[in-house]
Amino acid sequence: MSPSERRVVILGVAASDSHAVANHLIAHALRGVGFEVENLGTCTPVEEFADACDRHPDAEAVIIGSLNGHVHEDLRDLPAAREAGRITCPVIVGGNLSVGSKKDPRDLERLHELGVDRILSDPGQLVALLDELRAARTAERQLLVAS
Amino acid sequence: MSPSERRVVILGVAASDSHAVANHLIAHALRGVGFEVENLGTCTPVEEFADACDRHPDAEAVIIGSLNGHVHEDLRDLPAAREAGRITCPVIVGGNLSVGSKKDPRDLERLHELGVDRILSDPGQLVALLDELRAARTAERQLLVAS
Amino acid sequence: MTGGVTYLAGRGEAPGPGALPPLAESVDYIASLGKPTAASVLKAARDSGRVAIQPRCGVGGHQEMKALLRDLEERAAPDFLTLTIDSHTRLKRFEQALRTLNLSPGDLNGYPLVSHGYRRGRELNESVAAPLEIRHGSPDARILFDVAVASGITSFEGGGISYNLPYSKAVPLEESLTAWQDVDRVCGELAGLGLVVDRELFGTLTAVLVPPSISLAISVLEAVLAARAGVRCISVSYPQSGHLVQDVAALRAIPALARTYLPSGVEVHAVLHEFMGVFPKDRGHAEDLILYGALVARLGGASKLITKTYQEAFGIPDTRANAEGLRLADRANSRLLGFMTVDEQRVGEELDWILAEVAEIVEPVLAAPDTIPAICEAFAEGLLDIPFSASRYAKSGIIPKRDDEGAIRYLSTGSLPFSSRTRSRNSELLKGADAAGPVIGSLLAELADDINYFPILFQEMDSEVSK
Amino acid sequence: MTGGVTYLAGRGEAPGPGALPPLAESVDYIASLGKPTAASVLKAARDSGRVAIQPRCGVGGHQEMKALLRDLEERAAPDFLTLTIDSHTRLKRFEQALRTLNLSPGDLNGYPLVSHGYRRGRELNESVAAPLEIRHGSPDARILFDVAVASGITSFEGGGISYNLPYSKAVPLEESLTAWQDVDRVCGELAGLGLVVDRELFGTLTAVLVPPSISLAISVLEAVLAARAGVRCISVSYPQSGHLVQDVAALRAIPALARTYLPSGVEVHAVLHEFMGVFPKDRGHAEDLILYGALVARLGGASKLITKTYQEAFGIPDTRANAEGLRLADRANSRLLGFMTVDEQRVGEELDWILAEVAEIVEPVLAAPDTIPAICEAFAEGLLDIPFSASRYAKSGIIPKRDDEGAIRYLSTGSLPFSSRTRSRNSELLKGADAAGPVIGSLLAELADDINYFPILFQEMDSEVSK
Ligand code: B12
Ligand code: B12
Repeated sequence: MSPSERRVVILGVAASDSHAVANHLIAHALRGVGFEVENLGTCTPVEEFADACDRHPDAEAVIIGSLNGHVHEDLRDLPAAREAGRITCPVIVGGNLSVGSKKDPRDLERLHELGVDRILSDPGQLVALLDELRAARTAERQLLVAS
Repeated sequence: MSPSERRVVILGVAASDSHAVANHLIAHALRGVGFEVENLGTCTPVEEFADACDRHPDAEAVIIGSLNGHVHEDLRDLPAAREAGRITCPVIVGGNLSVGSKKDPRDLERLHELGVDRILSDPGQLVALLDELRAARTAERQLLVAS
Repeated sequence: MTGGVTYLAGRGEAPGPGALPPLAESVDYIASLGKPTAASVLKAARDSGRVAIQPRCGVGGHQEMKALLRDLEERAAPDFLTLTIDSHTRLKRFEQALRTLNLSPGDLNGYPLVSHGYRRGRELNESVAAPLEIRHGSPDARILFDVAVASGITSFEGGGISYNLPYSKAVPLEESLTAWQDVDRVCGELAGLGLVVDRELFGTLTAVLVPPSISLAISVLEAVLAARAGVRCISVSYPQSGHLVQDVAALRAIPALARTYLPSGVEVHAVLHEFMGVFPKDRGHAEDLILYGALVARLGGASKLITKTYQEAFGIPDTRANAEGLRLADRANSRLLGFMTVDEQRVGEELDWILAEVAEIVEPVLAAPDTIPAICEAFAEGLLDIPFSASRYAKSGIIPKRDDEGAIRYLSTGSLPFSSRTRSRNSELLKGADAAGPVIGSLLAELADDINYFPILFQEMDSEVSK
Repeated sequence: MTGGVTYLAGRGEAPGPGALPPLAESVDYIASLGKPTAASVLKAARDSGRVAIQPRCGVGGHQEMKALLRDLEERAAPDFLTLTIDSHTRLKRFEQALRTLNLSPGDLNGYPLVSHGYRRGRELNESVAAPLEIRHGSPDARILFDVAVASGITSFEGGGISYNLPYSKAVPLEESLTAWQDVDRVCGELAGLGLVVDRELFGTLTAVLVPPSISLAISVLEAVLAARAGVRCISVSYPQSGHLVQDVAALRAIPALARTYLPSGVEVHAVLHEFMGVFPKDRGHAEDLILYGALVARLGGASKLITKTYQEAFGIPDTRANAEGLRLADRANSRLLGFMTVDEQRVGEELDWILAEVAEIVEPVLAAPDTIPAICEAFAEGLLDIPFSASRYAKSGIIPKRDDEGAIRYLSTGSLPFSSRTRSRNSELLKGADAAGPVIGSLLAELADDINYFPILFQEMDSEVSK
């Protein structure tokens, strides 16, 4: 990232979830490579993410962690917020995304149905994903301009 | 038991079975209360029990231990030996009477079908059982005499 | 004089289905249950030198919860059983809890007791022989506590600090401390009625790299408040750090701290929480850690152990894994392990240091005329602190770090009111560990390594630092 | 020079289905299998400080046996797997084995390998990654050994004394010793072809109250004979007595004895058999004993451990119990248990005594010009002896007894050629134990108590003596 470039992301943990450690570390790591991180911390309802989007119209993504297994209920208001145009940037989710020790792929599908764009397991892949999403957006814009 | 009384039993462990400890202890204990014990020891086929009966026509019982789970196959020749009149006294069996950790009562029935008269789990009950069997035999004889 | 005894819920929102029975009725109900209270089981365990064993367990549906408790009792006969409460209920998100319960109870990460109501709580209680404890994480547990008492449950976990900072983002400490004072006061009143409720404090806090003196200091403050409110049986839980001498010393510090800071009429029990950080994934490794934790509990003289399972790294365990974790932990109670010893001299030294650090943290707070405001202020200034806070109301200015041997030390003591003697011992102990790499830049990697201590120790994962 | 290598069966009765392939073909087959030999797994375990883990397992049917091996490997990944042979086959009652196999395979207490034949043996071998060992109890194992080698199995248990006296009534020792010399000679020849077969000696003997010096002395004699016949890898197994110091010392005696009595080219491994006597019935108690045994193996430096299960007191275990026994025992290999120690001074003292007793027993026999006849004579005269012999060819004149601490001592040394120093130490150690009751009359009760040591220790059973 060039030093002049300003890249903003919104980070937080889902509404009923207070697992803080990964959130602390991800914020540190993103800041370490130059991102401006609006970290809403633990226990963040969709409403708060939407408010942060209002404050940061240039945010590249909303990054939500969820560990406690409640991600589906916690993101229940996401479709409404997207519908209302309050969250327009890509939504990335990561963590432990269902209750129980045996995971069912259906639970990830249900997240996509709620309007989650990308699901990641390794936070180490976040930067690459953000770069990819930005490249896609730039290309899309160029396409719009060209047409 | 009165000191003059002579009571004989035949003791042994089934043909494929070499578990010796209970056999040693049972022999000691029966001798301790005055029995004359013809102890054939471990690995004793039915044939050997029959031979011992020939030598001891006054034996009150043949007492067979089996621990290794093979009692049914090991007593396979018992019906023939009884048929042939070579083992006429009661046959008592004790130990671990089938293979596996979960026991099926059917396995005990199969022993009765082979001609086993009594099945005991606790060797401590042997003397009482021998007394009972003798009393029954005496009663039977008296009945025979009376009739 | 029992006129003062009322349900707390009367003071707050109305809970789930229907009103609660009079409190005296609940006390009678508990007496009629014919099962021992948690406090008496703890005492019996301590008297017999046994570590009582307890699982975490909680699922959303009622029948499923009943089956879970019964299965665990049948398969592993733990000394205590648990109702772990779902995280909506913890945060008083009762509406969400109820909705998920109705739509898809399997999506709940615990049992929503308030939504189910006290009658079902009693049914659960009656279905097993072991006393139940409520484990949750509620900054304001008053409603939950009411339903718990009405359910006849005699052990209740939490505290105004330890169930706030790790569990919520924006609840002011004063609010949670006051709410928990209410809970503790009712415990005092119940004690007056002859029912001693075991109040376990959550010394585990944020679970990851919590220095023992932080855990214990916060428990001391909560215990002092609880005892003042009338609580008569206090379980002080401590999260296994993974370092034998440190953990044994920390557990043995608990009775020593009780003698110093608590009135003598209060029963205090040491409780070990088996390793609460990142668990190894491989089943054998996880089981090694489970057994180790249980042995530490025995060596440290804990009255009780909260167990983990070999599925810890993956998610809420299934019943079988939970039962197997209990059975394995119970091996530490074996009569055949009397030969196990720990280096008493090193434990003694570590114990002295722990007591000194705790004293340096708590004594300024306890010296203030009013403890609750003093606690709030101290957190605001970083004089009290925890690492990795979930809440805004702690600074998380301290940086924990494992020393060469794996014991948790302070790399930065933040604003904790430590003596220079304490500070220099901590930096002494970390000298070796620091030498591993340049401090600048590698701090995050070192922290990650310390967090992933067991996966790295078991070679499931590479060290970040040595990459 | 491989001309001498032939199947032993050629010298005895013809085995089960069909003739065996040429021996060289079997050696090639083993090389082609691409799995490690038992000897190399043992060496790797010792080098890495790990105790290799092995179950006992054997069922009659072939498919059932394959499933058993695979399930055990999948669930517990032991370092070795076993084919435990049924007791008809052990006694060369092949007809009875075959009949039961055909009529009711579930009635067999092991896998009748000879009846199944070597092709099925190979199939079993190929179906799992761990090397297989044959465990049986055959005074004359030549036919079984042939089929085992043809099956590609690289570890074979037994010995001319240890697989005779506990396992049969009327086989003269000379016969079994000669038969086992044949087996060992073929092992020597196979070593010449590049295949080192692990030959485990059955130091467990009659399993109940076997004094360590009896177990070890008989293993020394068998090992000397085996080494002379060309065996290159010897596992000396020792049955856990239940007394920590005695067991650790006995295991550590094994390498010391190897240095004294065996040529240096022979690899010798210490193997612990988890407690082989009367097991407690309660699952938890049985598991305590299983874990304890495994810890003893680690502390004693054993290369391998043969495990028990919580169903031991009841009968041949099911697969799950067997796997759980393995998993539990494997916990003793935990990296987290490095802190466990044993009283080194007491172990050292006990070790010296064990070595002295063994020397007093074996040296007169080894001094004779011809070892096999010397052994037979010594048993006839009681100069060699075992307790509770199943065979007429040992006198069972010695009476073992537990001392106050539970260690197994000699109450009567029978005709063993012990020094007066040894004899008086044994009676010294038993003074306390004797004091418990008058010797006359109560001897049987005391013996019963010692046999039922663990059930009594776990309070599953009352002591006979104190009745
Ligand atoms: C420490 C811990 C706690 C601490 C948290 C303290 C705090 N405030 O942070 C305490 C003790 C308070 C706690 C509480 C609870 N916990 Co907790 N906890 C853990 C534990 C042991 C470690 C988590 C941790 O800090 N790991 C270290 C960090 C660095 O890693 P991580 O969080 O695992 O995240 C990794 C990935 O998931 C991913 N990731 C995480 N977030 C994100 C975000 C993005 C965008 C991306 C890309 C990736 C990503 O990257 C990380 C590194 O690989 C885990 C089990 C484990 N892993 O061993 C359970 C665990 C997460 N907890 C669990 C549960 C259920 C709870 C409770 C609900 C209690 C309960 N019912 O048992 C409460 C939750 C309260 C609430 N309201 O949410 C469950 C979740 C179950 C499930 N999904 O099925 C787990 C798995 C334990 C278990 N096996 O049951 N917990
Ligand atoms: C010691 C022992 C051995 C020693 C025996 C040494 C010897 N020569 O005596 C050795 C190691 C050699 C051995 C070998 C084998 N054993 Co073993 N052995 C045992 C063990 C551990 C203890 C037996 C013992 O001595 N107990 C002490 C005595 C005093 O008690 P007891 O024998 O249990 O008998 C009691 C009762 O059964 C009863 N009783 C016994 N006999 C009689 C007779 C009468 C008339 C009466 C009324 C009562 C009675 O009274 C006794 C006191 O309560 C048991 C398991 C256990 N119990 O913990 C297994 C066990 C008996 N063995 C077993 C087996 C299978 C074998 C083997 C076949 C090996 C294998 N496949 O695993 C070989 C058998 C070889 C053969 N040809 O028979 C199984 C039997 C399995 C089954 N029935 O399902 C057991 C139960 C182990 C197991 N769980 O798998 N064994």
